[in-house]
Amino acid sequence: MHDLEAFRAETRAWLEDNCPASMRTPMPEDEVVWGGRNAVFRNPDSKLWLERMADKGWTTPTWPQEYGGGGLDKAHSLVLAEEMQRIAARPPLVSFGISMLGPVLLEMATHEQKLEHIPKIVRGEIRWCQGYSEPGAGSDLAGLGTKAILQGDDYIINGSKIWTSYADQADWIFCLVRTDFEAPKHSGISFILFDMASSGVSTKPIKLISGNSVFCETFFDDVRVPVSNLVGRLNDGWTIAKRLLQHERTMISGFGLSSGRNNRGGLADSLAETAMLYRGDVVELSDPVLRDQIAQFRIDSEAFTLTSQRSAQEAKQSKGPNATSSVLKNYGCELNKRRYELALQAAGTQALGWESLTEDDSDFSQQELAVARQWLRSKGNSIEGGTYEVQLNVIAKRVLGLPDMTAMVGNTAGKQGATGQNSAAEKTATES
Amino acid sequence: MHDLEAFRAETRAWLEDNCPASMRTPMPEDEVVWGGRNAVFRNPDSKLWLERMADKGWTTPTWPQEYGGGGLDKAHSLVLAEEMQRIAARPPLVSFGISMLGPVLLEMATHEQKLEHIPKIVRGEIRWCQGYSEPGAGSDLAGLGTKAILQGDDYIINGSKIWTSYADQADWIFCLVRTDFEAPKHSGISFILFDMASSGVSTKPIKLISGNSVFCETFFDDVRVPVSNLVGRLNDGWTIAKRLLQHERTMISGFGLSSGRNNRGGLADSLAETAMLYRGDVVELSDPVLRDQIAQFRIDSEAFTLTSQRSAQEAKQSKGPNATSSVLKNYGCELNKRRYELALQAAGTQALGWESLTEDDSDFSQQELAVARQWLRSKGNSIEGGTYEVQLNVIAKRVLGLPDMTAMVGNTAGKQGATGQNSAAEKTATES
Amino acid sequence: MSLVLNEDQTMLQQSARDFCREQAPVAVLRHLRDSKHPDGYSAEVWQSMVELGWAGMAIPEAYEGFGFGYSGLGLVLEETGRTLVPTPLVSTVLLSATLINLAGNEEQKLELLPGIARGDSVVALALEETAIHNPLHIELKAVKTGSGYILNGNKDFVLDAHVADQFIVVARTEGESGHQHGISLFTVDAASQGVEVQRLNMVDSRNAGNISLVDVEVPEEALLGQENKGWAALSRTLDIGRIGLAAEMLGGVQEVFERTVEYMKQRTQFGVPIGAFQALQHRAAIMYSEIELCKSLVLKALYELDRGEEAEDIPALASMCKAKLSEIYMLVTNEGVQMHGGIGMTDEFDIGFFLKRARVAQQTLGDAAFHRDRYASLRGF
Amino acid sequence: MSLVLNEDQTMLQQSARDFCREQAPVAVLRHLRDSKHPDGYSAEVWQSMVELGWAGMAIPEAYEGFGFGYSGLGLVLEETGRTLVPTPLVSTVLLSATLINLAGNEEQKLELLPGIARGDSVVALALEETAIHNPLHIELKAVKTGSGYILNGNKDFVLDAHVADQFIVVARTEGESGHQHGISLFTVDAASQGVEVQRLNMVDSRNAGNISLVDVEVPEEALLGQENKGWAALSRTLDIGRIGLAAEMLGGVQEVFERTVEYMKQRTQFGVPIGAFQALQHRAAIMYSEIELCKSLVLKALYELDRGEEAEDIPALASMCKAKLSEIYMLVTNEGVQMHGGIGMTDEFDIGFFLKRARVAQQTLGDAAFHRDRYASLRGF
Repeated sequence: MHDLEAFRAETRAWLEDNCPASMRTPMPEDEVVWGGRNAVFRNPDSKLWLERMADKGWTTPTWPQEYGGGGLDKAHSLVLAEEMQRIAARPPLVSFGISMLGPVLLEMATHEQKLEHIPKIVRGEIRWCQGYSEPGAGSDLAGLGTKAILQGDDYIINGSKIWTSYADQADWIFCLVRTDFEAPKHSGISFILFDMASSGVSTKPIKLISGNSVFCETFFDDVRVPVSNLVGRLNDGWTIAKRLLQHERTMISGFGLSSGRNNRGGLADSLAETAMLYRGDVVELSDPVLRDQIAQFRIDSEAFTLTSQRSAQEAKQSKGPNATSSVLKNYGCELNKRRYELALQAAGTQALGWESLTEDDSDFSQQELAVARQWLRSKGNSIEGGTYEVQLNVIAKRVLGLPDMTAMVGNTAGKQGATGQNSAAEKTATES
Repeated sequence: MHDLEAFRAETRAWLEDNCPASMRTPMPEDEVVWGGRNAVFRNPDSKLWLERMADKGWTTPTWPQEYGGGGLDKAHSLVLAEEMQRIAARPPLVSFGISMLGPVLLEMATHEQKLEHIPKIVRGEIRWCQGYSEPGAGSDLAGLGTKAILQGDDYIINGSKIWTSYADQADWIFCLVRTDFEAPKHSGISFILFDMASSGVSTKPIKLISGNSVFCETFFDDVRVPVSNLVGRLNDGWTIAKRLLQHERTMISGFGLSSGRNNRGGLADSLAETAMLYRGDVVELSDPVLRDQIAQFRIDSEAFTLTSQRSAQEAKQSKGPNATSSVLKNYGCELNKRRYELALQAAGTQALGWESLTEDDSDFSQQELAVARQWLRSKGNSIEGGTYEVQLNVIAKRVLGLPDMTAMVGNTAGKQGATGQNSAAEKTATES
Repeated sequence: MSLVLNEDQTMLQQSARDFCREQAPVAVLRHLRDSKHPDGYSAEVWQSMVELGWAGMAIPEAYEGFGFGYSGLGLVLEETGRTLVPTPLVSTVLLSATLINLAGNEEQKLELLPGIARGDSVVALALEETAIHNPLHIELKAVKTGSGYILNGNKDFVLDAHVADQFIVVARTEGESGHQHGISLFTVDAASQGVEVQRLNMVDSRNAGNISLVDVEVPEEALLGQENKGWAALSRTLDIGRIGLAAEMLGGVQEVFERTVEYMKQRTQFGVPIGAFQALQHRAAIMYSEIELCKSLVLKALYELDRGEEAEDIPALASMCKAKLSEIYMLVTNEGVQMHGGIGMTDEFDIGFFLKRARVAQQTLGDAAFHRDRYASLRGF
Repeated sequence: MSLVLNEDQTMLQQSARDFCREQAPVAVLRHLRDSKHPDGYSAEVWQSMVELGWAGMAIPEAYEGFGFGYSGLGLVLEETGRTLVPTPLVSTVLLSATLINLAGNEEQKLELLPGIARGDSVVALALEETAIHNPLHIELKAVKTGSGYILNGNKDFVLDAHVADQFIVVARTEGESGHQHGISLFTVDAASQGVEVQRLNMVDSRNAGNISLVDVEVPEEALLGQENKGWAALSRTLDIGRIGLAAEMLGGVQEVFERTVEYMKQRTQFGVPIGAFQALQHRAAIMYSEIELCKSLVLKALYELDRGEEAEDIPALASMCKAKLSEIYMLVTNEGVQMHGGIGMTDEFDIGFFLKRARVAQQTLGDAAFHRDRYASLRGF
C-alpha cells in the first residue's frame, strides 16, 4: 500500500512535468497517434508525448521491461491510469500492435520474435494491420484460401484479404494463411508476420457508406516471407487466431463503454442535452417519449459500464479475457448503434447532413456532420470482429451449454473438413 | 344488386321480428352458446334465438341448404352479417363444429357423413372437441402415438390426448390416430370421429395459470369406433389435419381483430380510457410513455384489421384460407398479448387481483379481475394452434422460400420416418 | 372498400416499375451524387416521367392534369421509392400542386397547375423553421402593406429549394407561433429580391435547402387562400404528403426486404446459404409480417384520399402511415445492412442508399413519435 | 468499488440458497395459496429465518440487529426471490425497519426495532393511495389535537396489512397532494379504534391489503421524525426498498432463466432438444446478456447502500435497478412461459408463479416507466 502511494506521488509529479498542456485537452479524431514509419503528428506535442511515454514503457504499462514495456503490475498500472485520467491525459499511442498483436506475441511467440517486434510496437515505430477475413469467407474465417507454400527457407504467399483495417497505412501485417491443404479446415492454418513493403503486396481502399475508407482489400502476389516469421507451431494458427479475436472483441466492446459518460467528441456528447438544444428546452426535454428512450439508453449504458468493471474484477482471479467478452462485445455494439439512432432523433434534420456547402458551416456544423458519419459507421460495429449473430451463437453454446443442432441432425464436418467448433448450426449468418 | 337490396330489407325485417331484445346487448362470457347435448342457456332468450337462426340455417349462413345451412353466397352472407352488426345481434352459436370441423367435412367427407353430422352442427345439437396434441409430442403433432387397430368393422382405439379444449363438455371428438405403424410418420395417420360417450373414453381437466380449466387430458381405453367414422382416405389423415389447422389459425388470429375496436367486454375495452380513469385524467393521458405505447398498439391493431380485410379480399379470388393465415395468426396473438400487458400498466395494482374478498367487489371489480385472468390466458395464444415459432418457420419457408437447414446439413427424415415437411430445422421449439 | 388493386392500377404499377428499373435505377442517384450534379436530379428522367403523365397525376383535368387521383400518384411514388430516383415529384406534385389545388382561387390554379402538370415548373413548399418537424411553429412574418405583403424570416429543409421556380411560403400574419389562426400562404417567385437559397448536401443525396427572406415584397395576389386561414388547407396537404411519402417509403421497405431475402438465399457461409439459419429466418418472417401491415395502411389511406368529401379519418390514417412506415423502414434498413454483413457497409453496394433515405424520409413531415402523439390526440387520449 | 462478493457474502448466499431450497421452495407458496391460509405466510418458515438472523439483517446492533448491512439483506432477498417464499421480509425488515431507523428518535427505535429483529412483530408501511405508485400523492389527513393527532383517509395495496401489528402511516399534516413538505409519518397500532383492514387476494398470492382510517387517534409520540418533514426519510426508505425489491426480482429472473435453459436442454421436439434451435438460442443469449447487466446494477446499488454517508447517487441507482429489473423480469417470464410451451401454461408447473410475481413486483414502488422518468429528472433532462 505504501509503495502504491509513493508510486502515485511520483507518477503525478512526472506527468505534471512531462505531459504537454495540449495533451490534456479532448483529442480530435485527426490527432490520434497511430505510429508507424509514416507516422503523422498533426500536433507536434503528440510526438513529444509519445517519446516520453515510450521511454518509460508506459505506452504499454503492463508489458515486460525486457521488451520495452512498463513492467507494472495491475495495481500500479491502475494507479497510472487513474493519474492520467485525473489530468485528462490523452493516450500517447493507439494501435493494433498494442491492442491485438502484442498480447498474443507475448503469450505465444519465441524470445527472438518478441525481441524483434515488441519494442517497435511499444515505441510506435511499426504500425500493424490484421489479415484475417477473405472475400467470400466472411464470418467463416477458417474457410480462408490464402496459400503459403514452402520454398527453401521462405514461404511464397498468394491470395487476398478483405476488411483489412488501415492496410494502406500499415507497415507490417499479421496474417492467417493456409499451409496444409488436406487437413480439416481449422487444422491447416498458420499465423505469420510480414512486411507490407515486401514485393508483391498491394492494397486497395474500400469506400464505406459513411464515406470513410478505413478498410482495404489486400492482395498478395508471390510474396516471399522467411519461415522464421511464423508464430507458434505450423498449422496451429487457428489457436492464435481465436486468442487474438478475444482481444479484438474486448477492444470493440469498448465502443459502448463511454456511453454513460460525457467524454466523447461531437454533438452526441450528451444525447439529452442535444435533444433539448434542438428543441429549445431548458429544464426538461419536451419530447417525453424520446426522453424515456434516452433514459433507457443511459441506464443500459451505466449498467454496461458496471458490467465491464465487474467482468474485469472477475477476470483478475483468472487470466486474460473471459467468456463475458462475447456479451460485452455485443452489448457494447448494440449500445453504440442505439446511441446514434437516438442522436438522429435528437437533432432531427440537422443530424442528417453529409457535407457543409458553406464556408462558415452555417448549414451543418462539423459536429453535426460527424454524427451522421458516426451513425453510419456504427452499423459496422455488429459486423466486424465477429458478427452479432456469431457472438450470440458463442454465448448460447459455450456459456449456456445449449446443444448444437448439427450434431443432432447430421454433420457437414466431413464434407468441409470442419471440426465440431464450426459446425453450420453454431455459426453465423452474416459476414465480417 | 336489386336482389341484394331486397334481401337486405327482408333480413332487416326478419331480424327486427325475431332477434330478442336481450340478444342485442353485449354478451357476458357465461352467456356464450356452445350447444351440445348438455347445452346451458343462462338466458332463455339465447335458446329461442338459436332455434330461430338454426331454422333458417343462419348459424352457418354459407353452408349448403341440403345439410341445413343457409345456402347464401358471399354477397348475401355479408348483407346478413352487416344487418346483424347493425343491431349488435349476438352470434347465436359458437362451436368448433362451425369454425373447424364443418368446413373440412363439407370439403372432404362423404355425403352420408355430411348428412349425419352437419345438420347437428348447424343446430348446435352436438358439441365437438379436437383430439390432436398428445403428451410429449407438442408442436410435433405428427409424432402422435394414439393407435387405432382394425378389428372386424371397428377400430379399437387406445392412447391419450392433451390440450383438448372443453373435452369434458363435448359430445363427439374429431381425432387423429395412427393406423399404420410402419410408414413414415406423416403417412400413417387417419382422421376419425367418435362419440365421447363411448365406453373407454375419460377426461381430466387441466388447471391453467389463469385459474381456468378449458383444456383436458383425454384418455382412450379400448374405445370401439365403426370404420365408417373414418373421414377421407385411410392413412391420409394428415392432409385433413393440416387443412383444419388452417381454419383453426384463422379463428385464433381473430383474437387480435377486435383490438382496434371497443366491442370487447371488460376493462380493456379501451386501454386509453382505462389508463386515464386510473390516473384521474380528463383530456389527455398523463403518462406520455404509456400513451405512446397505447398509440403504437392501436395503430398496429388498426393495420392488422385492415390486413385481415385485405387478406379476405385477396382470398376471394382463390379458395379457403391462404398463406397469410400464419402472418395473421401470429400477429393477432402478439397483439392480444401486448394488449393485456398494456392493460396491466394502465390499471396498476387494481389489475393484479385474483379474487374479490368482499361482497360488493369494493376491493376488485369483476372487470378488473377479468383483466388479470385474460392477461394470463393470453400467454397461451402464441402456443396453441401452432406455436409462434412454428408459424415463423412456415412464413420463412413457404412464403419467403428460404432454404431448409436440414436439407443442407443432412437429414433426420430417415431416422424418424419424416417427410421433408417436418424436418427438424423447419420446426418449432415449443410445444402446443 | 377495396384493398386490392384494380386492373388499371395494376397496369400503372407495372409500367411504373418497369420504367424505374430501366430508366431510373439506384445508379441514377449514385451518378448524381458522385458527379455533384448542380440540379440534384436528372432533367431527362424527369422529362420522361412527365411524358408518362406523372406530374399531372393528381391534378384535376380542368388544370391540364390527368385526374388519376392519389392512388395513382401513390403507386408511382412507391415505385420511385424502390429505386430512390430523385425528382420534384414530392415537392412539386405531391405537396405544392395539392396545396395550390386546395387553397388557391381559380386564377391561381389556372396560373400554376398547368405548368406543374406539363413539367415546366418546380414549386417548393417552404414550411419548417426548426430541425424537428413542427408545422405550427411558424415565425416567418408577413406584414401587410398598401400593395401587398413584406416577408421576413427563414425556412429550413425546404425540399428542392435550390431548383425551385416558385415557393409556397408558410407565414404568420397574426398571432403567435403555435397557433393555427394567423397562418397564411404566399407564392413567392424564387427570383424575388431578398430571397436567398442555400443548398443543403443531405445524407440521402436528395435536394433540400435553407431559405432566407429579407424584406421580400409580394403583391396581394400572392396570397393563396384567405389571410390568417391557411392552416386547414396546409394541414390537409401535409396529411396527403405524409401518405404519399409513406407510399414512397413502402417501396423502399419492400425493395430492401426483397434484396435481403434474395441475398439470404445466395450468400453461403459455413457451407450453407445464410437464409437456412433459423434465427435469421425468424427475423425475416417478422419483417414480412410488419410489411404486410404497412401495405394495408398505405392502400387504405390512398383509397380514402380519392373518396374526396366522403373520406374517413384522413388525419389519423396519415399519422398511422407515417408512424408505422418510419418504424418499419428503420427496422428493415438496419436488418438489411446487418444481414448483408460487410458488403452492406460498402458504398459500392446500394443498401446504404436506402439506409440513408430511410432516416431523411422519417424526419420529413414528422417522425414516428410525432405521429403517434398526434394519433393519440386524434383518437381522444 | 467491489462488484464481486467477498467470502462472508458468498457463504451467506450459499446458506440462504440452501435454506430456501430445502425449507422454503415454491411449494410453500403454493400450499399457502391452495389452503387459503389465513396469514398468507408460514410462521414456521419465518421463525427459521428469524433464527438465521434475517429479520435483523440491516438493523444496527444497538437495537438488537446484526448489522450485516443491505448487501446481506439483498443476498437474502435474492434467494427468497428464487423460491418466492412469502414472508414479512419486505414489509417489515426492508421497509419499516429502515424507515424507523432513519426517521425515529432513540425511544422509538428502542421500542420498535428489537421486536422486528426478534421476529416478534410485523410492521407495514401504509403509503399508496392510488393503483399507480405515486409517493407524493398523499391525501390521508392527520390533524393535530391537544394530545396528539387524528387520522382520516385510505391506504391501498399495503404489503402485509392484515397480519401487521403496527402500521407506519404516511399522512399529510400540511400542504397539498404532490408536495414534499407537509408529509408526516405516524406509527399506528393495528388494533386502534377506527382502523379497518381489508385483505386483498392478489394474483401473486402475496399479502397486501387496503386500510381505512376513520378518526383514528394517536398520541404525539406516534409521530416518527418531525412534523411535515417526513419526506426525506421516506424517500430514502423507498429507494432502499426499490433496491431490495430489485434484488428479490433478480433472484426470480435468474431462477426462471435457469429453469428455462435447463428445459431447453431436456425437452425434445422433432427428435432434437429444443435448445438446439438457433432462434431460441439467440433469444436465450440475449436474455443472458441482459441478466448480466441486472446483476451488476443490483450489486453496485447494494454496495453503495452500505457505504452510508459516502454513498453515491442512491436515488439514481434505485431507479436504474427498479427500471431495469422490471423490464427484464417481464421479458424473462414471458419467454419462460413461451419456451416451456403448453406445460408453462399449467398451474401445476411453477413458472406461472414467477410470471404473476413479476408483474406485482413491477408495480410495487414504481414500474419501469416511473423510474425512467425519475432517472431522467435526476440526471437533469
